[in-house]
Amino acid sequence: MLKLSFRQDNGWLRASVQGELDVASAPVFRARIQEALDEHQVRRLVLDLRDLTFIDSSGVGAILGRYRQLAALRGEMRVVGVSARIRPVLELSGLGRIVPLERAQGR
Amino acid sequence: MLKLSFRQDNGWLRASVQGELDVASAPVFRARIQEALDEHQVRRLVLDLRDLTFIDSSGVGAILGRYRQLAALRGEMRVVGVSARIRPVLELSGLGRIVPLERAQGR
Amino acid sequence: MNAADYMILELPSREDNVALARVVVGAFAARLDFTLAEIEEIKVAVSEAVTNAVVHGYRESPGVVRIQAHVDDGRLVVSVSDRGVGIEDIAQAREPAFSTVPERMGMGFAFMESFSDELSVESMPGQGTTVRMTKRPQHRTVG
Amino acid sequence: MNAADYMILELPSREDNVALARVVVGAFAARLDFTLAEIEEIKVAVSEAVTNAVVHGYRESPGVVRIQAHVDDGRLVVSVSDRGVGIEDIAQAREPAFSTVPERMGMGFAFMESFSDELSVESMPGQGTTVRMTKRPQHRTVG
Ligand SMILES: Nc1ncnc2c1ncn2[C@@H]1O[C@H](COP(=O)(O)OP(=O)(O)O)[C@@H](O)[C@H]1O
Ligand SMILES: Nc1ncnc2c1ncn2[C@@H]1O[C@H](COP(=O)(O)OP(=O)(O)O)[C@@H](O)[C@H]1O
Repeated sequence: MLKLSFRQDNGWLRASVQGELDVASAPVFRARIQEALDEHQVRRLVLDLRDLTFIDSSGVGAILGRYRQLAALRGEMRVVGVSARIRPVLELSGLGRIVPLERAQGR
Repeated sequence: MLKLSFRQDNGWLRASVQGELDVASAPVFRARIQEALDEHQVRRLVLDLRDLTFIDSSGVGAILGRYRQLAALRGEMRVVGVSARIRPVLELSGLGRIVPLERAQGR
Repeated sequence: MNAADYMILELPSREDNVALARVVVGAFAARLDFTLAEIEEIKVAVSEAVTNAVVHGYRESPGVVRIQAHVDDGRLVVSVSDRGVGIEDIAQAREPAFSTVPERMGMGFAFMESFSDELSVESMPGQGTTVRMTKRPQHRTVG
Repeated sequence: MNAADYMILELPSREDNVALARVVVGAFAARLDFTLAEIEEIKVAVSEAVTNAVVHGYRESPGVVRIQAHVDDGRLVVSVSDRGVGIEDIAQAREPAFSTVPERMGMGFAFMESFSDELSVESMPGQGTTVRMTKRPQHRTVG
């Protein structure tokens, strides 16, 4: 359902999120990102949502949770690769007022 | 569910079949092919199944029906573009003993 | 022979059934003239309703989630029911950002409302909850 | 909270519901460790069973097709039931190439048998038919 892959890039951890982010996959999302932040010893996270095919309010909640956690540690978070498919949900959720949402090219 | 497109090629009518061929789409398959054979005034049919994503016994029955009809008119039928996805069903049905099944390249 | 167009799906209250429920209703909805974007909206709305049944309705003990869909005069009608704990104050529950679970966003009902034409919520504490949503394909003329 | 893993789908006997039924069972089956080729086989088997309920079971009057699936000891168990006309001679019906409808291939049961590990057919004339199929992911060790 959900696949995550990570790479470090100039002090930022880049997490590519593939699949569906909902109540069932949110705990996996949370745990895998925590692990990767610890392992790479960074507090800056880029979420690349290019290959995210579904998200609902449980999924947005999981993203917001990562934001809050990093903010508490004076870290930073960016969201990139927002496709037309998931944009309505992210916009409606108000996430865009907290974290800038950068679009996917040509989507 | 089912899309058909036709082109004439050296005395043969080539029908590209896209989507799913089952009990619901078989009548459409039958009617559209009949129309096209009449319109192009040919009795030689190539079925290109490259983009057929599903077939069951009702679908195989519809293909066999076209074969029988053409055979009765001393026409010919070929089946090409058989992908790994649908090959098990076509082989199990015995269609291959009646009409040669030509594979899709690299599938 | 053909009969009227509906579907009933019953699933146990498991989080991994939420995806199954939205896929099924999405596939059912595809027989109406919805755009892909509208089908996505339907999937999100169903996902919210089924998540609520699993997470809230059956927070105390597991049970069955019942998803019904039918076509009525060119509109899709979907209802999601549980026989779980029910909702004390429905008006409060429907307010955006209200949630009885701290880690949750409280946006479920707001999403259901935005992504459907009409939303109704029936609930009785101790009896369960039924959420009913309707949606009409937008580029279609009414009739 | 999590409960046992099953699904129940009820659909009216319409030919366009056959696709919906196989998609749903295919999505349910995906939680077991099946290969894509095995999922395709499951979809074909379900398609055959549901087609038979619609075409044969309810040839006289429409009715409800009930599709149940659950996981039992690592195997998928699917049953498809109708309350239609029933089958007089089950052994004969199961023979490859036997059909009571001239235009049909009579290969439905043969496909269900080939694409599942076990197939059982229960039927009573005037009462209806239930077909039950089981399938275990093949690259998995038993246990
Ligand atoms: N099916 C249900 N059974 C019991 N309570 C529910 C149900 N659906 C919603 N609620 C209540 O309504 C509140 C708001 O729901 P919602 O807007 O979906 O937000 P969230 O799920 O994020 O809490 C929930 O926190 C819960 O208290
Ligand atoms: N659900 C059913 N209800 C009544 N009769 C059935 C049912 N399923 C199968 N049959 C009978 O069994 C025969 C063989 O079925 P099958 O092997 O699927 O081939 P086909 O569907 O092509 O006829 C059918 O022709 C029909 O007479």
